[in-house]
Amino acid sequence: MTYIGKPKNHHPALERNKIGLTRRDYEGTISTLCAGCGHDSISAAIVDACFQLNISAHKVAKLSGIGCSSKSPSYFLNQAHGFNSVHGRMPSVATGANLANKNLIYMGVSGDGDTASIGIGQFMHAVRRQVNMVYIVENNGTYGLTKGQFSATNDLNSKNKYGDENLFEPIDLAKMAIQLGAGFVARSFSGDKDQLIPILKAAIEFNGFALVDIISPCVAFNNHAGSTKSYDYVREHNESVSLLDFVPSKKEITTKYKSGQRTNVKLHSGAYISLKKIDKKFNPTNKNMVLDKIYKAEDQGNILTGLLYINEKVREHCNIMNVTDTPLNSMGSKELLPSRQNLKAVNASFR
Amino acid sequence: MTYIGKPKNHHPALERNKIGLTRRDYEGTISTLCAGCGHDSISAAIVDACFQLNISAHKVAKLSGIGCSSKSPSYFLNQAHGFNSVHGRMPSVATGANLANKNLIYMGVSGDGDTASIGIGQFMHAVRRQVNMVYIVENNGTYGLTKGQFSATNDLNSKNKYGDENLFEPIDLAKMAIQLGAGFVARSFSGDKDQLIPILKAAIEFNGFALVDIISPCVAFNNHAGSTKSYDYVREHNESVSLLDFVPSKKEITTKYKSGQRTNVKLHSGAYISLKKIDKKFNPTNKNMVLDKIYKAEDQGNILTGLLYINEKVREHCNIMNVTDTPLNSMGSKELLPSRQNLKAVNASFR
Amino acid sequence: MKKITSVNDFVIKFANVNGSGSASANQMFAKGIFRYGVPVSPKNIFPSNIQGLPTWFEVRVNDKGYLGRRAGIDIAVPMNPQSYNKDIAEVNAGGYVLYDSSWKRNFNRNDITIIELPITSLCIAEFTNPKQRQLFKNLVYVGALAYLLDIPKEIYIKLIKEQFIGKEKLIAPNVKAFNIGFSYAKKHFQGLCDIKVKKSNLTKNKILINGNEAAGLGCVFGGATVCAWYPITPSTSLAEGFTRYCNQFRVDQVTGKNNFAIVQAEDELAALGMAIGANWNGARAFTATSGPGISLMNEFIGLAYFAEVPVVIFDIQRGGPSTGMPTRTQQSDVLLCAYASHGDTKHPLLFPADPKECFEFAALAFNLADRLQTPLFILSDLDIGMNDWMVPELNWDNFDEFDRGKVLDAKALDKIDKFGRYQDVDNDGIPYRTYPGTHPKKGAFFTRGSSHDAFAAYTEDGVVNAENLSRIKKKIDLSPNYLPKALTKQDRNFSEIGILYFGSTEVAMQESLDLLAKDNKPCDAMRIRSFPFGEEVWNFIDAHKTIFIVEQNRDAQLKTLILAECKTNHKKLKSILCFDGSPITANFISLSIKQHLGNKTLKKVARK
Amino acid sequence: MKKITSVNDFVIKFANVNGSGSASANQMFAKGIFRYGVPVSPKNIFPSNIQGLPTWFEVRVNDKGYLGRRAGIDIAVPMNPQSYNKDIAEVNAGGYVLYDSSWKRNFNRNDITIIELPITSLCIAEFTNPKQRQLFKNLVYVGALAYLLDIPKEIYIKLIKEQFIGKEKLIAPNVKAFNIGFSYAKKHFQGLCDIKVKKSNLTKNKILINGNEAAGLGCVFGGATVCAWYPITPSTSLAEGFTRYCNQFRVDQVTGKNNFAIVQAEDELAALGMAIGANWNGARAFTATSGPGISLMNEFIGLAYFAEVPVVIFDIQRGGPSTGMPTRTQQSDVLLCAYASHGDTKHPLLFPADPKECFEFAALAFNLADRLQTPLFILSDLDIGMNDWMVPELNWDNFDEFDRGKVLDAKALDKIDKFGRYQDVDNDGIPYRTYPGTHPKKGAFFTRGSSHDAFAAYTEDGVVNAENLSRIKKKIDLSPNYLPKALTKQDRNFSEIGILYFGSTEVAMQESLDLLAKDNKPCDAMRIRSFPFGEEVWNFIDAHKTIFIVEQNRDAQLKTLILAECKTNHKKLKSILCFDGSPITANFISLSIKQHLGNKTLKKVARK
Ligand SMILES: Cc1ncc(C[n+]2csc(CCOP(=O)(O)OP(=O)(O)O)c2C)c(N)n1
Ligand SMILES: Cc1ncc(C[n+]2csc(CCOP(=O)(O)OP(=O)(O)O)c2C)c(N)n1
Ligand code: SF4
Ligand code: SF4
Ligand SMILES: [Mg+2]
Ligand SMILES: [Mg+2]
Repeated sequence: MTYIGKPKNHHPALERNKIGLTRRDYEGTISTLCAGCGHDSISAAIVDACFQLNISAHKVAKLSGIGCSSKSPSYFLNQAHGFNSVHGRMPSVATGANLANKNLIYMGVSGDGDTASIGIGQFMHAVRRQVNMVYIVENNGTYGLTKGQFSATNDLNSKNKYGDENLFEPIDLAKMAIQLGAGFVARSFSGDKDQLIPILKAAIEFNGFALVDIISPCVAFNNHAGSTKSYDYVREHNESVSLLDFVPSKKEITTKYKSGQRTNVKLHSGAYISLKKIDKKFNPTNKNMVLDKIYKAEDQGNILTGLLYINEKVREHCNIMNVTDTPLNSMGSKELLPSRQNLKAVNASFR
Repeated sequence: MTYIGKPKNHHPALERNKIGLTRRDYEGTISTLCAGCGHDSISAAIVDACFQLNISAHKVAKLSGIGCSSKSPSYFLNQAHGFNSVHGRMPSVATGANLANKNLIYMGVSGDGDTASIGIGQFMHAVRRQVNMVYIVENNGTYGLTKGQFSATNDLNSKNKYGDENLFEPIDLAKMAIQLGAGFVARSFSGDKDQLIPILKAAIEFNGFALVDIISPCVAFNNHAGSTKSYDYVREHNESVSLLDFVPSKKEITTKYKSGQRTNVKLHSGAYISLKKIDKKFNPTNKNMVLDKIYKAEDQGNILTGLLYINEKVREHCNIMNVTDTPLNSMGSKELLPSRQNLKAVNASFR
Repeated sequence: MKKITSVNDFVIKFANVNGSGSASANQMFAKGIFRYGVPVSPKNIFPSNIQGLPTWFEVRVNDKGYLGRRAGIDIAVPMNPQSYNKDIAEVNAGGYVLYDSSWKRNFNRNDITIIELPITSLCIAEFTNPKQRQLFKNLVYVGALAYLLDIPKEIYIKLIKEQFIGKEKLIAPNVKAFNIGFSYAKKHFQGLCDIKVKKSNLTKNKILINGNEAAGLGCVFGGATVCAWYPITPSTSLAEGFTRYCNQFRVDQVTGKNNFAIVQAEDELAALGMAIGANWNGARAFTATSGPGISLMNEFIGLAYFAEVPVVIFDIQRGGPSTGMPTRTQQSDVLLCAYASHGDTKHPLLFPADPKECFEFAALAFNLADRLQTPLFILSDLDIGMNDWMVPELNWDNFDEFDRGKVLDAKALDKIDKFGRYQDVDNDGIPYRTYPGTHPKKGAFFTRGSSHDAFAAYTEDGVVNAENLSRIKKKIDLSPNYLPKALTKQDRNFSEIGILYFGSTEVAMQESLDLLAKDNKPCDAMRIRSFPFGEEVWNFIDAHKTIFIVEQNRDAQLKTLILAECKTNHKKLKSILCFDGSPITANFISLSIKQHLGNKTLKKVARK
Repeated sequence: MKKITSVNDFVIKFANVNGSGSASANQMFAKGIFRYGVPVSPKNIFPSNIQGLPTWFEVRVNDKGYLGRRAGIDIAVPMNPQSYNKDIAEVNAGGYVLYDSSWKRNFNRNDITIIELPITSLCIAEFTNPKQRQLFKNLVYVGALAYLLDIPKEIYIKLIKEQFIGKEKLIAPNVKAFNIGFSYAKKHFQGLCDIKVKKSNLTKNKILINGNEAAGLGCVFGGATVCAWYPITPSTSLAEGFTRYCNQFRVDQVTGKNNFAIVQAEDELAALGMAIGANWNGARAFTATSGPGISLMNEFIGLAYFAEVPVVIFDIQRGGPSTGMPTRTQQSDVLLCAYASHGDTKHPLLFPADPKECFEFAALAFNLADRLQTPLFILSDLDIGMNDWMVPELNWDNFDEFDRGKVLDAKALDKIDKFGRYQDVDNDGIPYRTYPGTHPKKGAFFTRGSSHDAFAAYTEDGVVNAENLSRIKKKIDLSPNYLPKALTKQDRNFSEIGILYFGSTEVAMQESLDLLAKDNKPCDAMRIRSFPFGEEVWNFIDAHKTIFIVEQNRDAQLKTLILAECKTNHKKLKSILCFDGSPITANFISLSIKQHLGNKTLKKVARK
């Protein structure tokens, strides 16, 4: 059911990217997740996205909380440092890490339990601070690792494996993030590689907080009839808001596409997001319109996917905080120590 | 600046309500808040609302977190039990209390620091559970008790007492609550008694989670020019969405008002909320429309106040959980103990 | 090669892949022996993972009632090629290996008997559905084992039938799978195995139950009506057990409504907050968690301590620190629970030793918490909580009204002049409380975590606050009056060596003592069941020259608590510590003590 | 009546209403004396409230350098009728009361001198603006006191001018208010007061600074670049101090950008999470909080401990438990910090005794945390943190590169074969680490709170995990090699009685020792500056017959830590405990010890 199995140690296609690496160089250790788990497809998509973007893996920091989803960072980018922190608290760790070195790419991977329950506060405040990171939620509507309890993203009346109905309304992280002012909010599906990879690429290039809420079915506990997070249900109710292409530079756009049916959004990095809209009137930079569109899809029982909202003008956290360009972690006593004179003045002020 | 000073021990108007109590019977101990603090006006409004609703004070449970605002429950309803819990965690305490005895009125009082920072997770989950309570946020955009740091509801670029600008977008608890499915969401202003008292009365009568986000200026730390939570600023930018009357029963509506310009919403208790709309097209039961209206007010630099959203069809937590009608705290061994026979069967199942 | 020969005394270990349904088959294997009247102790050693990783299931069979873990395997059933090496290496010389010989294998050990059962081939031959082929493998080896060990097949057939009540379609194929194994063994394995199970009556009036299940039921009997929890291994099944029994015994027959409320909270902070709110409002409420949850609950624990709100907290301990080993056992939250939260605090702890005590202590805990008006911890562990233990049947005799401790109702309030929530009326440090809504004029007070006087009013008078803190200290200092007393193994002390231990170590202790006695080192032993410690503990320490404190943690946490009370000489206390996450064994205990004692021979002399 | 007569030795106490601006006037009063060369120790005793409640300000003036709190007031300045009774009752016989006699009052004490200063009337007469009338009251009494005590008015006029740099308009009215008081006193109070301040040079090279300010500056010198915090009394001013000094010394002159990042987090969990994230990524980062914050940080503390991420945590202790007394001092988080988080953990603690040590330890802490790769706590308290203490000037000599401990850079990685994050390469328990982004091929590893092997790989092998835990224990056990050693008051032990103490108790200790010596009970004293304890502590304990452990908490937490190490006899340890939230006094210490010792006379004999 996953479009690709567990990352393999030997990959058939030894194609090399611009920095001379093969896809294999972006892989991680062998997954210990269930065969068919959506999370493994997401890991594979991350590998693809990083490979295609010619990223130096060691310039990525992978962070996560606790859960099956939060184990995923082991399964991609072996050459990147990883931090599997504590349940629901990855956002704060990422925030601190980001301040220490603004020059790495921060990839946070979390689950719906990890983010929407115990971690919702940290999530919201990371959004509010515009921490420059990709925040991936591997959303299966359940607590996989603790064996299938309802999570807070589970839909009202959706059933668990034992037939019990969920009694509460879901928390929609994408809507939350939009309301809180995140600059990049996308929703996707682990089973839709074609949609997911370009979204991940755009999210990585985006300068600011980029939420990618990915429905990622749990084959062990939430993939049955009656669940709204099963492969079948999501395939049937997936409503794509637009088709996204990630274009590394402007030049490539003009050669490839006619304008008109497309909107191009220029990112801070110089790359472009090219959106082929399905609903012509839809404007992903208009908060109200986006929320309205999501509500309407919900009313029709659909899950709106794709790049939902983008605001490339947001400033990211280090910028807001006026943090210097040199990574703080590389500064030594020369940059950081006040002088003898300084201390003398301080002493004088306490006389 | 507060419309009424600290609650006094001897009150001039010894008018009695239907259960024979005077307003004084609803007061608390003498406030230790700053003279002019908005929070004291809210305490006074709560006293008025309870007096007018003929509530038996001891059938109210007052709960709070930590902060100047969270001290308030001492200053009203002396005959009610109070629980000044820990910072940001009142919602969980209220949730548990509510399950133990569904027959009391639960009044939670919190601050913007208490709710929007440390407590945002518990707040959101209490909303999601539809805990049957009035949740009052005494919102001053600052941490009063710790001397004036920015809170998460402080507006972008609003200035603190020392002239520093707030660098982050605010969290709007009302919008959050609407999105999460709260049944009753109102915003008001501590300086507007006429608006506030009927809103509080309606919130108390409402069956489910009722958020009343009350802008309540902090005279010590956030009442200067440049602050968007000062008395002056709020007075100037207050845009009332409708005028609310709380009507104890249908009969009184028909005698008092002509229909047409008013919407009447029948509450679970049999009482009515009668809304005189300012914008004729505005429908407080339509989520999208409400959110849109709030965004539009924001765009114009205004603060939308009044009853923003109501959905009287929501089921409250005990109901969702199918909790029995007798308060759980009143059940004894007769109701609660399995029989010898039961235990025998259990033992047998483990052989 | 000398084969191991034994009746009703052996250890068998299954090695499987998790998520393959093996646990229930292995459990059934153990239960069959139990039904045959022979004591068993199954241990599930599973990964923190859902599917695909190695998992083990160890069953000790012992008719002396030695049911602690025992190292060394007599019969191995390695079903997971990933862990073959490790699994085979553990087998005792003379032992047996039953493996899936569909793929033949040379294990390079000629001191053991290899029994070849072509499980996969048999399943492929007999089942067509690939899922069934996989799933029924487990029953095939159970069938073979039944034959090898001489356990009547009817026992298992009955167990299969019971298991599939409501899913009767599944009975036939399961029985079939079992029979395949049994028949194949009968045909090919005759006389191969000298380890046997013989019918006995040692399990009469006994049950096989895990501690979380028992604790969940105990909460029902304790009168708990509100449970707020957050999923975490190994405590999850406690809340789930409580849920199941509530659904069974607490749904109003007429209205169909619940005489209980169980909330899956958003996290552990909220879970404890809800439990505190409910207790404050007069319901009996609890939460269940494990180490990380306790860490998160620290702030609320201090509030309940200082505001004197009763609340029961189950800590099903797992391997720490941090996320640690979520699926392994330890007794390593003792210190944190005892002193949880900032400022001066001390909390009563109960240490159940087995599922039966989980049941009893769970029920008792609500009385104790109400009596003491303080957070009360029940420190179980993964071994007790998630493994099935053989214990006497659960028993309940008290159908009186619950003892709610010092609570004033409206009538009582009418009689008193002025209610002071934190007054030490009875000179036992325990004040009186009221529930919200009790009385229109009297008894209302403000509960707070900030400093307060005897009337619950906020005070910044440091002396008044210190008085209140001293009263609380007195209350906790006197709590051993109410808590379960420590128990000794001997009627009367007779050795100069005493062993102190607690919790799940109990199951290994009798065997340890017997091993020591056999080695001319008879020792006395006392099991601590609660903290703060009662007089009997100090007397026991005083009565012995040397005290060994046996613990399943690295840092000698119980010993720390003993030292901290400043009542005993440090030199006589020696630690025996096991913290590798496996349940402690009698061998480890006795060997460690022997090492300390050297060649010394101890005499049995009656002591004070 | 015999008036108290003294020069440079008295206690004066102001009683005000908070939010009335009194604190800054009172501080100025104290600073004036300091500038005049006489040692002072001001203590602000304020409510947990913003406006309207009683607040006190105590200043001890003492040219022997006894700067601990002293009970008994020589001069009272009660400006708050609410607390008149209490304030007057505290005045020593022969003492003085200066009060606002605009409303005359009979205090019913004829053993004290009442000095009547019609402050309000004077202000009404001289100022028209009602706000000014209120605000300037404070300076009026400062002026009167300057006259009464013989402090040159120029000192205060200069202080006023300095205070209002940038707001020069305010200088004149402030000076005017001061002069009103001074002149009135000169006219009416001549000869009234026999307590005097005499110019001295005892404050040369000294500064008057609070511990939070000093610690904030220490963090700047320690190379901290990331601070994440959440407001909480009494720690808030530490983060604010750091912010101020960063803005002063760490803004790039060219770009105007910040060589630092300070985040007001959403709560304490997030604050510590950010600090951990930043440290993991190679920046020096810290958080500052108080008790409730430590409780909330428990889970993250365990993560940092087990994953071995350095992080510095300031705990400015206040009155616990729970919300407790947020504006009072205690040393009651010792136990929680030492063993914070579930599972087996133990954390190094530093105990600064005064603001100077706050500065030094703050800077040192970052080296230590990096060296030990573990969370490191600095346990200050409200008394040190928020009161101005007279200490020697701050001093800094080391402008070398920071000692980052065992960190491998790209070059170092190139040289080694295989990097093992948790290998005990140097046999000191301390492994090597790498920062993210260091090397394209080598040195990457996965940091986790779950069980891991020497190569940071996840493992469920309990033995491997236990080995790793044992290595961590070794690292912490060896940490006294790096931590600040305990200090003794005496060059050589000479008494059979030893006193152990720590932190802010220091300021009362010399006086206690002198009082004891005067009473023929000379004692030795050692100040513990860190945990785990070094050899010198055990030697000191061994060298004395009886050890008094002086603590500002209820439960003898430091003693518990000492007992827990299982190295000393419990019987020789006696606790002296003060937990009413006021800084401990020399009188209390010496009296308590005298009570224990009875009539015994001690001899001074040189001891080992
Ligand atoms: C503080 C804490 N509480 C509880 C747990 C137990 N726990 C582990 S994973 C998990 C939920 C994971 O759910 P989710 O984030 O949705 O991840 P999934 O496994 O579904 O991918 C929980 C509750 C924990 N590790 N820490
Ligand atoms: C766990 C914890 N952290 C921090 C504090 C300190 N603190 C007390 S009140 C407060 C903020 C209060 O702000 P708000 O809720 O807005 O109340 P206000 O005083 O503005 O009414 C803080 C941070 C605390 N009491 N507990
Ligand atoms: S339990 Fe669910 S979420 Fe976890 S690995 Fe298996 S399929 Fe994935
Ligand atoms: S500080 Fe602000 S919030 Fe607190 S009592 Fe004063 S005015 Fe009110
Ligand atoms: Mg999930
Ligand atoms: Mg506020």
